[in-house]
Amino acid sequence: MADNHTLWADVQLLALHAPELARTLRPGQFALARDPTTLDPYLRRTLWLYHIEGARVAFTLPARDPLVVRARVGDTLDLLAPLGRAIEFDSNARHVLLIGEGTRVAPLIAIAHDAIAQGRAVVLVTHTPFLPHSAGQGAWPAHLLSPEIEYRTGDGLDAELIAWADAIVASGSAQLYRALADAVRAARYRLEPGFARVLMDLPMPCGTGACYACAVETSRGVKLTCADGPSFDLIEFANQRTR
Amino acid sequence: MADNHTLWADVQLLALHAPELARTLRPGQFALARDPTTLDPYLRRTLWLYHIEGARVAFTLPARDPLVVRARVGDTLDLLAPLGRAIEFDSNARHVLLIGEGTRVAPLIAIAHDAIAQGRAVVLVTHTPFLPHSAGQGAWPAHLLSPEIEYRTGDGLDAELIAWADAIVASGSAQLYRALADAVRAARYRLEPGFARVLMDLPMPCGTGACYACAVETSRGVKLTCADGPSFDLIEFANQRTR
Amino acid sequence: MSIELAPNWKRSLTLTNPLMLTGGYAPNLAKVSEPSQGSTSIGALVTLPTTLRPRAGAPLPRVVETAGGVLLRTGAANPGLAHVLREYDRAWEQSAIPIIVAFAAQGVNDWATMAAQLDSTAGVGGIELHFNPTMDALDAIRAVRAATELPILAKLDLDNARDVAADCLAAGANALVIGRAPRGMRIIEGHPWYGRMYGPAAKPLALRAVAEIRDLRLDAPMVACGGVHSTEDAREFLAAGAGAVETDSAVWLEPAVAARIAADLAQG
Amino acid sequence: MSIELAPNWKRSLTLTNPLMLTGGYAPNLAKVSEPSQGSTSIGALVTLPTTLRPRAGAPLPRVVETAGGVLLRTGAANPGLAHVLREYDRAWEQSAIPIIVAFAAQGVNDWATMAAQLDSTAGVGGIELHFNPTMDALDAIRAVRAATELPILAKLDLDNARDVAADCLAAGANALVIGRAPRGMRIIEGHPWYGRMYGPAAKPLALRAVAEIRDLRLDAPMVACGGVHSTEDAREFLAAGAGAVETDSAVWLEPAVAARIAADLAQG
Ligand SMILES: Cc1cc2nc3c(=O)[nH]c(=O)nc-3n(C[C@H](O)[C@H](O)[C@H](O)COP(=O)(O)OP(=O)(O)OC[C@H]3O[C@@H](n4cnc5c(N)ncnc54)[C@H](O)[C@@H]3O)c2cc1C
Ligand SMILES: Cc1cc2nc3c(=O)[nH]c(=O)nc-3n(C[C@H](O)[C@H](O)[C@H](O)COP(=O)(O)OP(=O)(O)OC[C@H]3O[C@@H](n4cnc5c(N)ncnc54)[C@H](O)[C@@H]3O)c2cc1C
Ligand SMILES: Cc1cc2nc3c(=O)[nH]c(=O)nc-3n(C[C@H](O)[C@H](O)[C@H](O)COP(=O)(O)O)c2cc1C
Ligand SMILES: Cc1cc2nc3c(=O)[nH]c(=O)nc-3n(C[C@H](O)[C@H](O)[C@H](O)COP(=O)(O)O)c2cc1C
Ligand code: FES
Ligand code: FES
Repeated sequence: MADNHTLWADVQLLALHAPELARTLRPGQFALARDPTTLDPYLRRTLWLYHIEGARVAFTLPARDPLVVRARVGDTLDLLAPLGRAIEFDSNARHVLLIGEGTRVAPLIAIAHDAIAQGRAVVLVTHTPFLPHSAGQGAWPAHLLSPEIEYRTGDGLDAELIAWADAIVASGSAQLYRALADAVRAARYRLEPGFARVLMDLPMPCGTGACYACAVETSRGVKLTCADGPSFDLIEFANQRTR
Repeated sequence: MADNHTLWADVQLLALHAPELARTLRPGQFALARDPTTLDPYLRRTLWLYHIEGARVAFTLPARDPLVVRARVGDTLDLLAPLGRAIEFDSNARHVLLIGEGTRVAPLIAIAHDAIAQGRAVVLVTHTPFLPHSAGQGAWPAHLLSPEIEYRTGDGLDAELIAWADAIVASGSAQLYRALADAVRAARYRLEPGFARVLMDLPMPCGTGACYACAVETSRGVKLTCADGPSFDLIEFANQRTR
Repeated sequence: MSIELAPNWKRSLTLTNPLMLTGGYAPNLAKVSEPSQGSTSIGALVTLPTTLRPRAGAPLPRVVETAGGVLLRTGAANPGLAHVLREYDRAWEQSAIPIIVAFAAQGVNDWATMAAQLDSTAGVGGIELHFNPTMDALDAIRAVRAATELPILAKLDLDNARDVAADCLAAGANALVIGRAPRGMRIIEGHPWYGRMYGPAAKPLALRAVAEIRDLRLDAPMVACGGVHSTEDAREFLAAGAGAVETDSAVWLEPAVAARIAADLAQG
Repeated sequence: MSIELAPNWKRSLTLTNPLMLTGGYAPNLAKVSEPSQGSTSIGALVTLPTTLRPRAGAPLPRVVETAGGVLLRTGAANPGLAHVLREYDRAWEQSAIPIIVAFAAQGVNDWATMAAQLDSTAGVGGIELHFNPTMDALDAIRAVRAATELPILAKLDLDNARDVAADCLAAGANALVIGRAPRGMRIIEGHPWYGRMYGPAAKPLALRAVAEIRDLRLDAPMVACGGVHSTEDAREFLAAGAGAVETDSAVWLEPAVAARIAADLAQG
């Protein structure tokens, strides 16, 4: 472990020296981590890719998690990675809209950098209307973003933005995803397959498809967040109610 | 925590910066320690006083214990201390014999230094005959002892040594303690009250006399290792069988 | 805030705080007298399980650590009631909180003798009965009921609490304690070693039993215990239907924890 | 080393290693195919609990971490038997180890249908039945027994295993699995939430149940499970009277652990 500090609000940055992973991990994928010397906490933690620089891979996870409370620079973490499917944009998707809800914008930042490197125009929005004020969450601080990312705050569901986009990735609550499906339909008449992807942030005990604890019901059948996700086509959820 | 390394065999040295404790802790007493950030391990660990120098207090405990596997220099441990009764020698006890079995000699070393500082002649013996060879235990290495301590290995139950002694403290197995009682009777005709003390190394969950998990049956009734001990007069056990 | 553990009974057992501490005999144990944030105090002290005569306890080992807790078989090591009364007489008399004397499993006649002695002991507010499988719990409750008017708390095994709860109340218990820790086993040096499981690992099992008893809608207060280590844990048991909660092993880890939980609960 | 889980039965179920892995459907799951120290392999794969029709699973949350383990309520999320057979047909046929298909609780007719389908499925060596409290376990065993000659493992709840074990064998089960994880409860956002407890916290409870069944001296093999995370854990269950052990959540923490335990056990 090379770094462990709170990035903003309850988002912790954990940077690891992991040369192999730096070559193989792709935006949209994740790692499952544990401290090999203890059973407390019991489950592996989901680490979301945040940034890769050289042999150093930075992830985010919740800041009060026992894993980060005890992990210190110099420690060795036991990682399962890369897990899940990477976010791949259609080659003619020029305009990418990324919508993150409060701190859950974090996993989108690596996706933003990747899309920019591929020559796409990216707008990143922190959507805040659904957040409880009490949670102390708000818009992601702009100074944490590199200037290449076009950044807006307040409402990711703006009709003009949605009309502008060729592809959308969202990260947030079920409420956001439902509203996004409605907004896309309103702005573009229909929700096309492949147009919008949403990240699922569920506990993933095994990460390998063996435990089915991360199963989600989609319009294309039962899928596993760890193996088939962690991102899904919004259209798979758009015609059903969340539980 | 200022130091954490294996002293010898399975004996770990844990040194803490603890100015208050350095003033109050006396040889024969102990501390109960835990890492306040985790419930793994669940119980507090018994730390035996090894050495005090300035504000630095060194303790011993088993080397593979999860507490020491994870504790690192700079960490803060949560200590209950001082606990138990100190070893006090009679003012006219000139000759002090300390008998430790293998690695269990460790808690006697602080007692040895204290007795020497009080102007007593000290002989420290590592008793090894009862140790299983497989345990890889043997005599405590002489180079770990300061030269003021007169040190012998092999048999702490030597009749001449026992005859020489005005006071004995032993640290080891029930087998050693039984043999010691026999040896004292053989060498000195009777086992006088106050002549020999033995250290009990039992799990002490609470350390405060509340849980009774450390209760031992003595000829003077049920006593608590944490509150009445951790050392007991050998005569309290000499007329009964161990369970 | 005031919790009555013996409603409609000749002698009341009223707690001013839902947190009860178990273990030891001294109401002013170091752990209890920690700076108690204002004037808050725990609600009651439940003593170590006690027998009429002293007991040396079980052979070693008595404590085996497991994931999230310990298995413990103390063999009810205790100094015996006569010694306890001699030693803690004054402290109990002066105690601001009720002392509830826990009776470790033993012959019913011994229980009746103990109950009669405690009936007029100043400071003692109730009796908590710990059954073992070889005792007839209903007979035992009746015998203690005949010997004293002190409120009786029946501490039931999680395993069968649901089956016996109503009968225990009918036999004369004033309140239920849910419950005795679940029994577990380990192989130690080749032989089975049985002990009860204390600590947070047992909490979900105790919570389930508490909810099951609540669902019986019995007309009696329920005290809950099993792995309470924090204010959140205590609140979880209260939300599950308990009127008060006991804590024990938590104070091993952190002696001030009982006073802290009590203070938190007092603030609502 | 060879363990027979269906002695004196028409179809045998022989394991070459006492370690059984539960979860998933793929005999060559990443976790199983880890460098397996020589030619050692685990003894069998017990599938994820499966139903006749697909199930999406329980509402969120499904996993709640507790001290030393997790409470889990998956709601038997699974793709349904038809999908499983389509997807894993070839893999099971080619599997070097027997596949034991676990049946999640559901209607008895569905179980009989599934059993009949599996009777002739290549690679399937047995069926493990998971009852729930609303099912009549004996009826269910009889229905499955009538539908297939595959060896039947009855997986019993720790709570009542002792009471029903002999009857389950009489009804046609070939072996017992001790057992289903203990049920626990947590209050989640103000409401009771029930789940079963997996992980090392449950181990002492499972060990106790295993020893109690061993003491019944029934004439049938016993498979044990509950918190096996290391070779020492597996040996403890074998010493307590089990012929084989299952492990599941341990591979979440460390995917290679099943192969490592199997290799250790193979060395005796
Ligand atoms: C129509 C529809 C149907 C759906 N159906 C299902 C379904 O069947 N099953 C299902 O599981 N999901 C389903 N979802 C998705 C699901 O509702 C949510 O996406 C997801 O579970 C998040 O839930 P939540 O908002 O309740 O998050 P919360 O319960 O608020 O959880 C917060 C999560 O955020 C994490 N977190 C916080 N900050 C960070 C950070 N900086 N970095 C990383 N992680 C962080 C926390 O660890 C925690 O896991 C559905 C969604 C839709 C729109
Ligand atoms: C007649 C008689 C009666 C007795 N009756 C009782 C009784 O009723 N109840 C009772 O509890 N005891 C009793 N004892 C004492 C008891 O038998 C032993 O003193 C003590 O329990 C040690 O037991 P063991 O030899 O089995 O140690 P083991 O089981 O071998 O334990 C080894 C211990 O050593 C510790 N250890 C190892 N290295 C170190 C180190 N460097 N520093 C610190 N710790 C270390 C380990 O943590 C472990 O606790 C009695 C003794 C006698 C002689
Ligand atoms: C050392 C110790 C001894 C205990 N002895 C008993 C006992 O003999 N009978 C009993 O019913 N409960 C006993 N308990 C449990 C406590 O009385 C109480 O039920 C406790 O709060 C539940 O466990 P906890 O330690 O996880 O809080 C004991 C607990 C400890 C820690
Ligand atoms: C994700 C998961 C789901 C499980 N589902 C069931 C189940 O539905 N029924 C059951 O009897 N056991 C179930 N188990 C338990 C395993 O089949 C097996 O009994 C296990 O080895 C015991 O728990 P362990 O995870 O502590 O090893 C499940 C275990 C896990 C980890
Ligand atoms: S996390 Fe286990 S199947 Fe997805
Ligand atoms: S350790 Fe609890 S009474 Fe001694």
